[in-house]
Amino acid sequence: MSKMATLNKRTNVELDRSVLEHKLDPKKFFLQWEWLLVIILVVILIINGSISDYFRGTQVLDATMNFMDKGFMVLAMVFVILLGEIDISVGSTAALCSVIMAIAYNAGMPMELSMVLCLAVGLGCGYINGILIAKCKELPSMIITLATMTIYRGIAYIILEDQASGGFPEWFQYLSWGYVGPIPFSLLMFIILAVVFGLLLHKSVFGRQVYAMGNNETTSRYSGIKVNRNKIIIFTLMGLMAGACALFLTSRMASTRPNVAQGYELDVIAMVVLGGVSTAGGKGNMLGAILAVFIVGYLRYGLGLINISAQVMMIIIGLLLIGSVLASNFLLNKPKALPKK
Amino acid sequence: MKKWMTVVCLLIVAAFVFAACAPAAETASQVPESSTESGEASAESSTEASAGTETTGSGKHAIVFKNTGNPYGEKEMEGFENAVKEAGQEAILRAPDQPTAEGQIQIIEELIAQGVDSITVVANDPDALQPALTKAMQAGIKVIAVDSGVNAQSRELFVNQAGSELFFFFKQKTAYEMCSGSGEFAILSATSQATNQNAWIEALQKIMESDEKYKDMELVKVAYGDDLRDKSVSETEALLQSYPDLKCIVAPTTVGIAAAGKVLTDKNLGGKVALTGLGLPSEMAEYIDNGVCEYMFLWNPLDLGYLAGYTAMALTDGTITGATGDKFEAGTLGEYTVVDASDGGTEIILGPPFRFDSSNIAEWKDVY
Amino acid sequence: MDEYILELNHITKIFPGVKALQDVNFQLKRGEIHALMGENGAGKSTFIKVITGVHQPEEGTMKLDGQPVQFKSTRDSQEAGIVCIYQHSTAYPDLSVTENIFLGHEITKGKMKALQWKEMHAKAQELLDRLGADIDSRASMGTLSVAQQQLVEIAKALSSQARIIIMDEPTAALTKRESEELYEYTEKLREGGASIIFISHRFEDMYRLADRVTVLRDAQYIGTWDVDAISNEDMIIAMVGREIKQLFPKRKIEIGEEILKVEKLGRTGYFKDISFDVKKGEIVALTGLVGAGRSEVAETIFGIAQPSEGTIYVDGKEVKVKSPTDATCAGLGLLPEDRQKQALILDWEISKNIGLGNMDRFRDGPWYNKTKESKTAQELAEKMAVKASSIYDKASSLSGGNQQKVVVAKALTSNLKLIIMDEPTKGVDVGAKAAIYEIMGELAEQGYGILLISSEMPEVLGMADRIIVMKSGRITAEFKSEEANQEKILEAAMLGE
Amino acid sequence: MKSSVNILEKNKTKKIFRELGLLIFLIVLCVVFQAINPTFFTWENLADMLRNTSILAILAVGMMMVMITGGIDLSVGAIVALAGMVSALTVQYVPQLPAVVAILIGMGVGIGCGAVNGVLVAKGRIIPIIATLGMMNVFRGLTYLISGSKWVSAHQMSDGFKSIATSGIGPLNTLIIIAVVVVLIFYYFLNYNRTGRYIYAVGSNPESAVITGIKKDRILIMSYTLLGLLTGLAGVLWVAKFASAQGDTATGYEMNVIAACVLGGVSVSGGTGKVGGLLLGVLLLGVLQNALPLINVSTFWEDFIQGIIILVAILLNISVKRRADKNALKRREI
Repeated sequence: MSKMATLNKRTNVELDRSVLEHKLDPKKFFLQWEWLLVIILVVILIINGSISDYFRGTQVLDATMNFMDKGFMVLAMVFVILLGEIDISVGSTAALCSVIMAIAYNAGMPMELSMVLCLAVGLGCGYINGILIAKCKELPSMIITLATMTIYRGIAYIILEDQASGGFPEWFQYLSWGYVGPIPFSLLMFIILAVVFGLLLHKSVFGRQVYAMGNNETTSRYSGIKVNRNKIIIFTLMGLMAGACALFLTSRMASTRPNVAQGYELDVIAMVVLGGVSTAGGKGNMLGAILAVFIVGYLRYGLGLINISAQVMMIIIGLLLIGSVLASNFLLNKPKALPKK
Repeated sequence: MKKWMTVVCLLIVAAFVFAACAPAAETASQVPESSTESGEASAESSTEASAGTETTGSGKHAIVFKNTGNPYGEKEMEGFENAVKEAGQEAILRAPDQPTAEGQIQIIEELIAQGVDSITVVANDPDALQPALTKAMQAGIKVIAVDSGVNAQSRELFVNQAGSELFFFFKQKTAYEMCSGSGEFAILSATSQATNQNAWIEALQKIMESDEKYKDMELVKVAYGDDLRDKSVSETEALLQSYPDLKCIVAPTTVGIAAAGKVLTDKNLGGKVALTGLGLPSEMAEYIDNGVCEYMFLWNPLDLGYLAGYTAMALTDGTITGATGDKFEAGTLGEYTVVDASDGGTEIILGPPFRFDSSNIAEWKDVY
Repeated sequence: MDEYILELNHITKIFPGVKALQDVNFQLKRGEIHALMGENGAGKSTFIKVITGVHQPEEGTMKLDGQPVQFKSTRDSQEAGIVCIYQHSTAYPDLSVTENIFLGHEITKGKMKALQWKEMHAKAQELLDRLGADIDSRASMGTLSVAQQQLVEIAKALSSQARIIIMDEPTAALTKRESEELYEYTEKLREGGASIIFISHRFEDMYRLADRVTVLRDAQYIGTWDVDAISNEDMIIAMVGREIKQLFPKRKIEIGEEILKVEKLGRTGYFKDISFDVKKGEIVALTGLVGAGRSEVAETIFGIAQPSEGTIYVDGKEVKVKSPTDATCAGLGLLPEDRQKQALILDWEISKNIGLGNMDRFRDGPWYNKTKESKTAQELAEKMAVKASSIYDKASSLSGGNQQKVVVAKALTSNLKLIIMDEPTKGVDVGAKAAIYEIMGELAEQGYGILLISSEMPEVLGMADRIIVMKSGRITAEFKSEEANQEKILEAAMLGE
Repeated sequence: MKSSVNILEKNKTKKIFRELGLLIFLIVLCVVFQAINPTFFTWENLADMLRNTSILAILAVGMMMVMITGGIDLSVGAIVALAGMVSALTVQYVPQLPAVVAILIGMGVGIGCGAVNGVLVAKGRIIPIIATLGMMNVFRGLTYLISGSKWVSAHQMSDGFKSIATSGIGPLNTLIIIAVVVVLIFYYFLNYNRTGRYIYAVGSNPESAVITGIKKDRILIMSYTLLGLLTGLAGVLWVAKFASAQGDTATGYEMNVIAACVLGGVSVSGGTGKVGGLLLGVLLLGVLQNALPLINVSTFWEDFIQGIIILVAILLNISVKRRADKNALKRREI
């Protein structure tokens, strides 16, 4: 126990002690964004089930295989956006990881090592982003990652030009096509990682620091939080998850090209925002983002089952994003008077 | 103001929920004219699905094109649909919004879940679809590749627009004629998206080395226009700047040839630099009429899709198994035979591409 | 012609759940400087917003030149010749000084209403010169100091030829000397024919400038007096509603051994050759004009910025402070100058803010122990007598004084030896000031060393054991509290070598 | 206040350096290109380059305006496609339509799209990047829907329509002229018009803008609508230039536009951005796009080179700024 000030107790203390025990306000509890998301998700599942005879049993689980790769990136993107930053280079990072893994494997590296290399490349890309963002405070992360986005994909193109590379061992497909019992392996991995990331964000000291930094970076620095170190860690983590996404995506396709994962960054950011994480930083949680992954994923899958054309699907997804943000702006939160500069 | 914003929000949310529900209601009523299936098929489909996928006969056949919004693809899908409809069966036409393998995989998964009888793909990548297509074949679904193929392991049959040798013969002779046997020529290609193009270019270079006839011709550059208009234009302009003696541009891509046609027209180079390749008649009509492009080629996508449709149905009902030597009747196109493909699988060859020039372009420009 | 240029009667303004103004009366005479006083939260800011048309009152009437008026927006009030210089700078940092001055009433020409930059630059320069301000009208606003920005705002008021100028705590961010200059400019404005409403909670401002004073308290109108006719004590009672017996509870404390010693500390461009020490139980004041480099010294000691030369010793041992974490480990704490931006997360509850002070203390392995945090926060908040319904109230809901108490509590979660307090009572009302001084005294009594950075003379003289004066980045004088007085300090701060 | 002189000096050098540095970089780049391929500095090539860059310039001017307010618009590529498609379809069905009307139709579509974005940002209080991301999908989807996934081809367009991009006055192509006119109008608007300056005010300090009596929401909506208008114009020009309207026209082009703005010194956090700097940024990208194929750089290196140049430019900029700040501090007397 540290030496604590033993100040005289003053008389006019009016702090309610009873709140220490329980502070669950039912009204507040149910007026949360997550509930709206849960309702949307349930509605989508019900509609999916009722309009299509094929949306039954294991199909519900199987469907997740189609969007889990983005899910991995969402987990880390929540941290990035909570900081009030953004990373639009993740799609390119995933492409670079995937291409380098394929090249390494075809150059004779064992598959296991190639997979590690894939994650390591992601880690490296993320680390470079992190360093640049931490060291160049004058520049918004949007600009820096815009540049690295072009560069990372550029490297992927230089390496593989217009070729495809693949020929991975049969077992590598297990990542995205295999099952553990009835549960797809990718879904299982996602759940495990989601729990880890959820705990990290909501229960750990690090998570608390992330929220503090997102709310007020100056205060955080003055309060002794290692702001730069944390930023670098988070962007590195983001890169690592882009690497993980590359693993699962490549496994799903059994071959790779420099143009894979194009536009993933926007999908991922959209999911995080739909999940109620504010791009101004400091507000939102992991659960919402995870729900949003399933909402967008199942919506797309459900629309696909009834053979809705891609054009209409784009419009529906766009309207969903805008409608939900509008709803969160006007139904749940009082609108902020003015955006923070 | 807050109040009406709330109302607007609610409306938007409601609209989106309806948007998600509405197609469900529509599929039953609207489908016949919405080009997805024939009249009674929708009723059949639900009963059939519950009966399982083993049922052959009047089944559901799906085609997955590279991406949406491509008129060539629309025609190919239309041809496919015509064939399937003729036989009174149900056709499903799908395409992802981006020309990526990821998008196609998801669609294939959805089709597997729907228990279709056959899937015909125009692949964005020859290998990337393998796991998805293998899964489909394991589920008893017949898999056919058309136009832009997949590797031999992930298909049962490839409907090829033309045997490669045939194509080179045509193209090579064309370039030869247009350069009158000597001089510089360049290729303006797309990039990786099209599986077939790189194979063509490679084999072309081989032929040029081996055949004496082409010794005076020089391939100066293979430029890549990424199938983007602006980039194709920049690349064409750079070709013209860098190689003032250029005699001919060969563009085996529909976007590239049209962009090059536009540049040559704007620069009044018609007659000085010849242009040929693969192009859509509708896109190229202008440049064939004004003489920039004397003639160019393309398969009839309607026929290609049509043949693919009959192939899919023949495979499903057991008329053919995909083995070499199998024969079947493809509607108005007549009889086709399955032959060995160069990659170890089997294929059906549509026939030589169609040659478009000023004499026939008028009748085709409004078709596709 | 009416005696009053502006008259407000029975103004009531209600925000959801709160009566922000209740039956407030106010009269402004032509050509007078009228002080509007009151503690923080008394309703002064809301009141001006009613005058300028940002808010519309639920009840009451407003008369301008004897004619009833209603302002729907700031534009209306501007057109009526009312201009407000706000407390928080409303400058546009990316725009030029000229543009800041003329925004809203630009000089235009012709049918196209083309902006006449040459003319505006010249006029702006003329205005600034008339004020005697050394500012280039083409410079961009963001490069100016706070005081300079305030001058630009005054120039702006001049340029719009306002009849009524409202100044919302213009001296809050200014040093003594700058305040003096401001008084002069204000007089100039009045000579130019404007009537001025001057909002402040500094008595000095009122005595120096105002003809009459109106006091608000708890959203209510208390009264209006001629400045000459009201005593200091009565004024305090009017503002606080109670008597404050002893503002500076100076205690006799045994001064112990040295905690912090700074030797030849320097940071390029900010300060040089700074040497001093702070002992156990001692309150050392570091004073001087704003911009003298005091806050920069504090930041450097606390590890926010790196020194270019010099050494820091804690308990006689040299320490390298590379970050605030290092500083906290060495036992140094800082209450930063800008509470809201540097010390608190306004959207967070009190408890979380207190926990922010020392997260490692509430660490269980990698996990954060919220129960432990709540307990500690409750304990500390009670000790600081934070006025709130519970420790789960948001920091943004607290008054300035209570926010400062939370900041102190936050610092106390760490194991500190010395606390640097940078302007701890800035923007805090009289009642809360006393409480903060009391806490300061108690902390010293318990053996903390305190480095107090302040521009407020009474505070420095009343609290400190030793007073160090800085000017332009150098120490110019050091006094024992007994031998110091206001004149000596000011001389050192303004003229010292 | 003694230090004010130094601060001013620093400010001036910094301002000059930014644009000068970019200009020098551009010149060096051109010299290098010329050395590798002498056809670079021919009238014909320069005219090609300017013509290809003019659409980017029009879009960049609009994007700059939105970025000055502190926003961003990701939907420009989709609006280019939608506006281009609508005007092309109109021309297809009404061939005798004058080209000017086609342009007006495109601009009208652009205004509509831009206004939707503006309302969502200003009234709906959605962060610009999210609002325009959502609308990007919607606009793109609409383009496919209205065209029925078909293209409008050269032969379906009237000669008058196509001549928008091929005609010209003397050696100057109409596209270049339109771009120059647009840039001049907006230069005037942003510097010599009250409303134009309010855009800067809103971006520089939104709170005080409201206090000053500037109708912030209106300014925001206007900025997005003006960008929409320019985007609509660019859409028609795009379609006329390539004589083809496709559903996937200008996919991803928004990134080029934003990159041009960033290179031109427009800050993403709002408040700053000058037409002069912007033009240099646009030209730099235009030169790259034109010259890389000329000097035989493989297509596959283009992305990488473009990215590196953006990164180097922004890093150089801040390192220079930091050095200037440091020197200013050193000069300060203590």
